[in-house]
Amino acid sequence: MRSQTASAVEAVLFVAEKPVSRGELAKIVGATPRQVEAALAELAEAYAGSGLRLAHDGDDWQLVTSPEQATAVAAYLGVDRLRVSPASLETLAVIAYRQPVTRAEVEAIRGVNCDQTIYTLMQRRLIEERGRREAPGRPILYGTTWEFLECFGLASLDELPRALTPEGAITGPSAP
Amino acid sequence: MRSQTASAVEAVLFVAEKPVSRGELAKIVGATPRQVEAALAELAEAYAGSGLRLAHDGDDWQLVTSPEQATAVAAYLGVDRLRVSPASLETLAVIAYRQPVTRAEVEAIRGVNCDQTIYTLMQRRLIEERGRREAPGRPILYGTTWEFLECFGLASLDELPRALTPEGAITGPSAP
Amino acid sequence: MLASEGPRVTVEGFDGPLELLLELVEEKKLDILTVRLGDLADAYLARVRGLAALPADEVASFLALASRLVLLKARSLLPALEPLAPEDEGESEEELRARLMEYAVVRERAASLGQRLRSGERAFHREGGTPVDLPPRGGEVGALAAAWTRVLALAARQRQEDMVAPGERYSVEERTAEIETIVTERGAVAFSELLGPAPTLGWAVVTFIALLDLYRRVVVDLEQSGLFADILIRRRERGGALADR
Repeated sequence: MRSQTASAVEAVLFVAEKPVSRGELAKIVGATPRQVEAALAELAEAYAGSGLRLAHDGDDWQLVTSPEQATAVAAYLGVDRLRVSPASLETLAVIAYRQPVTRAEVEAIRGVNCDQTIYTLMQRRLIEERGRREAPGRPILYGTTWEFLECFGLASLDELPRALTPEGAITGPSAP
Repeated sequence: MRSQTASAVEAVLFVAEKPVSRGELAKIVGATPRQVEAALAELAEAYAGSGLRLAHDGDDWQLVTSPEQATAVAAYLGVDRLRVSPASLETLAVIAYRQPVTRAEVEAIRGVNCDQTIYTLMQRRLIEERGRREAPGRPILYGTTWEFLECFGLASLDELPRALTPEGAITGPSAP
Repeated sequence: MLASEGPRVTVEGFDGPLELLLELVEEKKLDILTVRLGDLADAYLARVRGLAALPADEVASFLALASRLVLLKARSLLPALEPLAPEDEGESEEELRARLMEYAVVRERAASLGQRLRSGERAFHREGGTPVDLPPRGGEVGALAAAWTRVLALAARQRQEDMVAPGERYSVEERTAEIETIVTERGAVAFSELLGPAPTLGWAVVTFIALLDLYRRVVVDLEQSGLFADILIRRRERGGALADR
């Protein structure tokens, strides 16, 4: 049994075709942002072990299927498994953990030209432009998308796998 | 915590854009129809008091929002409440309770031309064509849609109220 | 921006000089934190020798790193070289080590992302599901039931007031179906009864054409006892399929 706010949030997220922000949810269901936060926590807990899952990118929330049920859903939708080359995966890893980041920064870390891999990742909508850095040349900033979270079965960027290698000062935090 | 089959069924129904039959569900999640039936019962129970609901039309199943959350959903979708004329409502009532039914039969019961109201109801997708009667002229048969069930917050046609008090006829708005 | 859209050329499976260097470290089971990178110069050069056939700019970056490694090696062998202007030489061993370590982390992360991808455990959102022209919501089932009751009451009253011929709007097909039903249920019916007490011209025509259609399809027989007498419509033994309840 859910609280009324949680049920309302659940119903809205179910019909929503795109992620809904907490503020928008509060306005729609007639609750405070804090109540919505509690409702979202309640839902996340209720979905444990179910076929659904609550995903969020920053403050935008979406209802998705749980990764454990991917086989059945992919069978129903007839979706092919996504294939990404090792080179593209490296570029994606840099962008995912360092976003927002410029192409030059990605190239500095990987030590190779990343034009092609960034193009490929953009095409597959795994990354997107996130404005421009306020620096000479105003280079484009890149970040990951909702598709990225979905394709990798992540409920949020917090679920990015932690590297086992000690990171120290070398690897900066993934600032939003 | 759901059974694996229930979670898989839940995930598939979540992404499905149209109702899915029990047989299809069984094939997709790799279970027997009987196991799917148990899973559906499990889900129906789990959704009690939640923002979602398991609806079915015969053996076709669909996940919908619960009628209690209609206000929030309508607020999100920005949709008006159902606005149909009393005439359309009557035609809809005949089709709902007598489906599948031909236009001539609706007209015979209502005693008036129903062309316009049937057109309106079709446009609003509250009714749909359901094949043709195997009789001379093969007249079109009409039945209610999934949208109809959703609009009236019915889990299935079995939920159409049966007990009709004589008062119902008196208190309702008069027909045009 | 998208200068090189063609397939990337990689060197023997290596996407860049850092990757090749890291591969050598791992191959030789060395610790990035302690290994003297210059010691890898020979092995690195050996690999780079096979790159001659590749595009110049691709090979160049591998050679640039190779030269760094050779210099690091030389310096470790000849400590006297140390005073050479370090600023001109680009990054120091420590800087190169830091880059390599950072790259190692990226590789590890890429690998775990790849693992996730291969496991296929992905999520799906609902695609659409809500059509552009939104159906109405918020119908009241009570109002629907009331409307049904009203219709039934009206229909009952109509029946009591003796069925009036239901207007001219019937199509021939529907009229045909109707007559076929009556004939099936009762075996026979008089034409006058089909017309009703006060038939309009259109109603009579539709009914008559429907009868002709039924006769043509050998569903009914028509009998008339005399000129201008009532026509009796009788069902044939092997009539058409009759699905009407």
